[in-house]
Amino acid sequence: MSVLEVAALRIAAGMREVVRDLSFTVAEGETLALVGESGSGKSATARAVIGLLPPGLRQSGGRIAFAGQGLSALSPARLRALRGPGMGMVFQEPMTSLNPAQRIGAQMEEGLALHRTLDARSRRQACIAMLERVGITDPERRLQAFPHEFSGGMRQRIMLASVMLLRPRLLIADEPTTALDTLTQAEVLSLMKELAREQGSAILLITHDLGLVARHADRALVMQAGQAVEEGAAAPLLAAPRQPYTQALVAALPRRGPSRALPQAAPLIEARDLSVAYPGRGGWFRRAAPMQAVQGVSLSIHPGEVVALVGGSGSGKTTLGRAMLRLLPASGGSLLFRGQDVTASTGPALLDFRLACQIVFQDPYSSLDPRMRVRDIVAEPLRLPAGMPIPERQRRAEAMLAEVGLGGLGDRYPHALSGGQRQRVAIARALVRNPAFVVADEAVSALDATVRKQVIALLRDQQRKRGFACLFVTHDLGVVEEIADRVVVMQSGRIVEEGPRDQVLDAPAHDYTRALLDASLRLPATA
Amino acid sequence: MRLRLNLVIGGTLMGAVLALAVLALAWTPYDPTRTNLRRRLRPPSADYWLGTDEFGRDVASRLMAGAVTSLGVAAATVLVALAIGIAIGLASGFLRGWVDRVLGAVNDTLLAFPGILLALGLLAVIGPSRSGIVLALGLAYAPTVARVVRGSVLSIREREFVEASRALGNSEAYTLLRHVLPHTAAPVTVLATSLFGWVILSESALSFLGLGVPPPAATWGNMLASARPFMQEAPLLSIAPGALIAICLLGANLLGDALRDLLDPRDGA
Amino acid sequence: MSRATAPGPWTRHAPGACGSFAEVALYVLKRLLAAIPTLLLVAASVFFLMRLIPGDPALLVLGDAATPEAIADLRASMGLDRTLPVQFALWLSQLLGGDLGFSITSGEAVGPLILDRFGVTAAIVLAAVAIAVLLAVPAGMLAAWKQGSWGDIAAVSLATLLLSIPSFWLGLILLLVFGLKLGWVPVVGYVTFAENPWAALHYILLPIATLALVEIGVLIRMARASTIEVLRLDYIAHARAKGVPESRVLLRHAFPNAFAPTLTLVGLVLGNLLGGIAVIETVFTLPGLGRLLVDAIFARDYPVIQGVMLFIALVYVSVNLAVDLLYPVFDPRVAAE
Amino acid sequence: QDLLRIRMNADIRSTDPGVNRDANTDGIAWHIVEGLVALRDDATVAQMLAERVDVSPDGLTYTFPLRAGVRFHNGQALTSADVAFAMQRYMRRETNWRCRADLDSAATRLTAVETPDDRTVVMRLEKPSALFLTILARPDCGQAGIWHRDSLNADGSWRAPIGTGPFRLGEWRRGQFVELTRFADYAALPGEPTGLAGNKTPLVERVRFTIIPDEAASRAALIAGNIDILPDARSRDLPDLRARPGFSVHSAPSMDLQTVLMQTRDPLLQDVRMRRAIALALDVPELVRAVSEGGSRPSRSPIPPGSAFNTPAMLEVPPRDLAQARRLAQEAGYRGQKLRIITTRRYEAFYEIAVVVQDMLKEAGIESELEVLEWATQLDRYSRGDYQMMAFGFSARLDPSLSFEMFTGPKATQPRKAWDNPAVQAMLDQTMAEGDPARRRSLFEAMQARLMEEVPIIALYSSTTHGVTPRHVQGYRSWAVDAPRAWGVRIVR
Ligand SMILES: Nc1ncnc2c1ncn2[C@@H]1O[C@H](COP(=O)(O)OP(=O)(O)OP(=O)(O)O)[C@@H](O)[C@H]1O
Ligand SMILES: Nc1ncnc2c1ncn2[C@@H]1O[C@H](COP(=O)(O)OP(=O)(O)OP(=O)(O)O)[C@@H](O)[C@H]1O
Ligand SMILES: [Mg+2]
Ligand SMILES: [Mg+2]
Repeated sequence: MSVLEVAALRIAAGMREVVRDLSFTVAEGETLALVGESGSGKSATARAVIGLLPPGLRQSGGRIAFAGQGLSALSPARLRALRGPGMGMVFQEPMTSLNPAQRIGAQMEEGLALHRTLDARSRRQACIAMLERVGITDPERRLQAFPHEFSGGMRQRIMLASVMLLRPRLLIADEPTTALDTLTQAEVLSLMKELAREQGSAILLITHDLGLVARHADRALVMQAGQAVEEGAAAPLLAAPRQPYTQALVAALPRRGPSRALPQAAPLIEARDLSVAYPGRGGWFRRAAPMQAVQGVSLSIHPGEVVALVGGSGSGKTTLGRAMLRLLPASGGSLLFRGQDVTASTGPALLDFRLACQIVFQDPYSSLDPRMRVRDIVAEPLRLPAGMPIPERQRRAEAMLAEVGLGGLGDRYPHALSGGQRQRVAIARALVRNPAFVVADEAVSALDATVRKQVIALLRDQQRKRGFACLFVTHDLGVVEEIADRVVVMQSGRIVEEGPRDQVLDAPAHDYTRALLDASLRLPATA
Repeated sequence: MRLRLNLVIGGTLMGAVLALAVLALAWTPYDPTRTNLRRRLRPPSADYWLGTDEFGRDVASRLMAGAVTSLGVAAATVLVALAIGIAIGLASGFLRGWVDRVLGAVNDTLLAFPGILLALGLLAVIGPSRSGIVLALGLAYAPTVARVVRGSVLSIREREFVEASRALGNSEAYTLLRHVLPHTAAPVTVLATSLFGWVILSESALSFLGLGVPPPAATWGNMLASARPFMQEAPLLSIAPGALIAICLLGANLLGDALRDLLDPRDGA
Repeated sequence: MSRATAPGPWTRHAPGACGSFAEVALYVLKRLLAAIPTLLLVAASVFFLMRLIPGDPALLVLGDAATPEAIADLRASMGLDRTLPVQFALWLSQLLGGDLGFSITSGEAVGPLILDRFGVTAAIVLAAVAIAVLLAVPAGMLAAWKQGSWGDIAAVSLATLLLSIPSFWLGLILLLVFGLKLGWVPVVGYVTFAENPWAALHYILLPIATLALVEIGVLIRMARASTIEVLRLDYIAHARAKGVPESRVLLRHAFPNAFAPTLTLVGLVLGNLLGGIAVIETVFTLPGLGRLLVDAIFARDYPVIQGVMLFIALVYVSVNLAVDLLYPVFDPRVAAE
Repeated sequence: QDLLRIRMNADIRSTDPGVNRDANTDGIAWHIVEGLVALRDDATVAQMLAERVDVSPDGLTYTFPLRAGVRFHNGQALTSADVAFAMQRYMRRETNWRCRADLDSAATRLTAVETPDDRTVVMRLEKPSALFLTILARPDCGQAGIWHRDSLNADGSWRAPIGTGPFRLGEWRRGQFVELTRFADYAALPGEPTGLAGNKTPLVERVRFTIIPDEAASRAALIAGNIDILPDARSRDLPDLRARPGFSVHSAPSMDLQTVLMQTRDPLLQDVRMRRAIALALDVPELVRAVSEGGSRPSRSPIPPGSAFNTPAMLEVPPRDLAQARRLAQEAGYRGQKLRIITTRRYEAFYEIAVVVQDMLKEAGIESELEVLEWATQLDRYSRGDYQMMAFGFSARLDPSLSFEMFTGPKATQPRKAWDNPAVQAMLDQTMAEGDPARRRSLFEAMQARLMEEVPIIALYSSTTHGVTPRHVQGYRSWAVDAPRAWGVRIVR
């Protein structure tokens, strides 16, 4: 018997339909994955199921039945009674889905108090047991803590604990781990599956990550623009997609590119024993110890080489990347560019260094000034070195835009572009001055799988064509496979492993690298 | 729906007051400072639409002239407050470190001052005049502007395009002016609108205490102040300028709300 | 003259409500020490600014019939014949001894004078803000909860309207209607609470109502805006997804989080009211701190001006400190920083 | 029930008579302490604590036999030693008595206070003075009030007044009120009350002077029954108050002087033709009518109309002559420059005078603008002589010499003086020493003539005091000074 039945669901945002004629069922104990690109209506569907559509969206048709019971017929009170023990929901953003002003004990107990007739003591016991179950140590004391005292992964686990405490028959998880780093992501998802299995809950898992689907889902439903395109058992569906859209999604999964032999040359840029520290918070009486984000890292990058810098969240990747561009001051060690020490250079020397180096940031939205036209953004680097006349700058910018596939879009503002297009603009800006060295800090992490594929291709092509060296910061090993010549693994501010790509990926020497590799989700077919 | 209503009502109110001021520049029924001691405190009539004040001056004409003064003073004050506040806010937000700390201390000092004292002190030193009021109130409100600007600079400077500009080798000054400053426009516009209302209010409050734009020039504030003794026998004298102040404030507040909604990035993008 | 607006004070990091007593005490001490430069700056600028202003207290006392000899005598007895830096140093050293000096017009000790007048002002301001908070915060939250409903539109319109009425004008009209026309409350005067609480209430009713009405406008809007902000967040949806009833969602989940920013505003409002209260005290002829300051300014009573200014600055700092200390109760995240 | 509530526009400065004072302070002081002599309603001097005053023929020795049966509020009998003690304190420089300089000046110098016996006080002057007794009686000198020595602290500083007056000091709550209580053992003079002299029997148990700074609020308080005497209603409120049943208005001419001052050192105004042009441009009767709401008469002399020295010639108002004004201005080289008229809103009359003057000058083609200053600033500018024109008011001077002296003097040493003319100064000095009223009068007439010729100031009028009381208050009268008198007043319900 199915726990959830959705028939001909329609959801409208004003006059626009964002979900059209969607039907599916979730059987007892089953995990159904809802897959699709951003904006395809996955969250809207999930919210409709639990009856909590945000203002602006409304269900304009169709029927949703939980355990055979139509939801639209229920009174608000009955519906409320159903939420929690019937349907539980885990949200995407661990940072905002717990009430910051309430102790987590109180938040966890709340559901129990509402839906079960337990005394305070047994509620507490249940909470403690559950926290223990999700791997929070010292649960008794931690019940008194506030959410901000936990890391993102812990919060997501607490969230999960508080939902599973009520043993819901259906667990709705809307991208429950996208905000977490690879290692934590894997942990939380496995935990979720395990708990669901123990309690016999069905799961409606929403994701745009095919790796997740392959690993955790029984069945999958692929959505595009509010409609179902394809549905079926997860493994066969991914192995042999029938619909072109699904095929495109699958094709977008990263594949290892050929390894290259690069000519020996003197290092282009070299970090020697580089350390970076963030100053501690100042006070009147004492100053907190500085935070050592990068500690004695030595790394050299040769002309034309693509080095991938991987590591867990907070391991110091971004810090190292920025320090190598002198966007952050080094607290120790030195930085050499073409053999020249540039660790502390200023004025013209610094400008020369700046002119030769560039950076592409993770967030395609925030790295572009929203008040400048795309053409001006791309032309801006040409201000320096001074001397190029403005029409010439504009012409070059147009040419560069055409090269990244944005010909004719120069008059637009960033907000009028898609995420992928924006990232192309950022790449064009970085490359227009023909830099010798580019740092790409998670340059594709924020993009949809299909778009990511295209942007990686663009970067790779440009790299091959222009021959700049590149430090590619990422936590996504798939990307590494596609583009890197060499891999550097960081953990807590130090380099723990370094070597040619194939060697590091196929025969990891360090435990941490192995853990990273295990956690990264790759389709069985390509693994 | 609410947004448009705010815009329409706020715009209409402000527009009407503005139109009144523009008209007053060209024409008023009578000379607003012309006294006529034989016609003091007349009730409204066909000749004097809103009656006359204690010097026999035409109230309607004075209200119109008052619109010019009040709006002019408010606009100039807002500009002064913005100029000072933006400079301080930009500097302390962007440079941080000791600059921020020093400016923060000065700012806190100014905020801890009752505006009246600041205004009085400056007015007495500069001499009571429109420019005195403008400078005094401008200084009094600059810290508020500085705080808002600093706040938005702090959030903008964390955005990556600022860092990108640096990475391009652009100087700090260029980055500040080209990439940071324009982004304070939205919060500052909203603030400026509210500020406009507050300044009109403050100017009238200062006039009420006898420190405002010096008479016989008409401002709503000093009209209200001089009407106060006649509250009972000529209530219209106090009601009319008070109502105009309220209308102006309401307009500014509604416009401010509308602008806030318009410029909210959540709905804008 | 509300200068209150958007973001909170320049810096904000307080020890948690959960911090130990010693931690909190240390923090309070630190904050008060940190305020010393500000207070000194206030003191110095007031001192020298006031002396830049033309006008001579001796002349004011003696009036139009003052002879040069009489003025010189009086100035000497007021201690105004010494050079400015000497006067400032003297005043500062007195201040360190906890002595604010004596009014040069009335000869009263400034410290007790300020405390005496502050009673009236504090009673009015605190009562007004308390009433405003009690009425406006629930109203604003309900409006946010029913965003877009007629009730919401009515609340916002009312708030905007209240916000747009000059307080002194409102005060005058209230005085006219309730004092003169209806005769419900006395028109002038003041009795302290110690003397006769019931009568005292009558005297400060209208001033409180005036201030409260205006602040209600500010606070409704603030409470509504921050509640709307909070209601958009996932944890509200999470609470609802747990089947929590709406009343509890509002009270337990939305309120504490929405109240935190409002609290900051309340702090600012309190500070500003202290500065801007002079107008209200003038309208209602109350012997409060604002009136004392304005009168002292008009009389060039330097010790009183300096004392009041310093006191107001201190109150401003303390109120913001209190807000900061209270803040973690509503938003424990702040404590972490 | 037996509480009389009187409006006071500001708090008093102290209870120390004539020392740390202003008009309100004087007004409280004269209920508590009395001097040897006191002023009558017409500003002449009468005996008070002195039985009478005997002046020696050479005018140098004043003998004051004290009245019998006068007691201080603490029950002690008044003796000549008390008088000497108080006078010595007044004459010490550190005391800062308002009138010490007046009794130590070229015109009047007190050289000795003697007490030949318990009941007699003798005072000696360096040379004869027409002003001596007036100074002793002046309210702003605290009437040289006599208080018991227990009014001082052990260290000689002032504590609280223990006087002989009809009321004793009750409670002074700063910023709120000053309360006086009836002195049961008051030794009243027979007859009627007049000025600060005559029969001053207190008829109410308590008098409370309630501080209400605001004019409108004061009137409201009167109407609402929160006060019993409004001693200084604004003239513009009178029509309304008169129309109300149950209120009576008590008007009395006052001895102050409202003027327009002109700086005779100003490049433009130093030309007497320009000053005359300005005077001619003003329609003084119209101006006075407007500003005082018809309550006061114009007067072009500094000597107030109520004074015995005011002659019909002084009341004569030259008619307005716009054509002549234009011509004179033209001759003086006036070419449309803007004159600056300083005024303040602290005193409504100053402001109104300035507004009307500006308007009237405009009709004569003389442009001007107002500089509205805060009072402290205006006073500062006045005392430095830093003005072109100024609407200004002088408080009551109770002697005609002083009425001229208040604006006459050398600018070099006293920049505040408007009229700097050595010849006039000599005449003024003469009036101060001259004992014969007829000779004084002719001197004043001569000075008045020169004043009208040289126009350093334009005297406009002396104002009128309007006290208002509800019907249940009986026996209240306004007088030449704004501050009220609570003796002789009773409440009848
Ligand atoms: N509150 C809302 N008001 C109006 N339109 C909305 C609202 N929320 C979402 N939409 C629109 O509905 C559509 C579907 O949104 P939904 O959030 O369900 O997408 P999604 O598949 O979950 O995407 P993502 O992977 O980015 O979370 C989108 O076009 C979105 O713009
Ligand atoms: N501005 C800062 N001030 C203080 N500490 C910082 C700052 N920025 C980063 N850190 C700390 O430095 C460490 C390294 O941070 P970094 O951003 O380099 O990590 P990362 O490897 O890029 O992580 P992610 O994958 O999450 O981007 C982290 O512990 C982080 O908390
Ligand atoms: Mg979604
Ligand atoms: Mg990073």
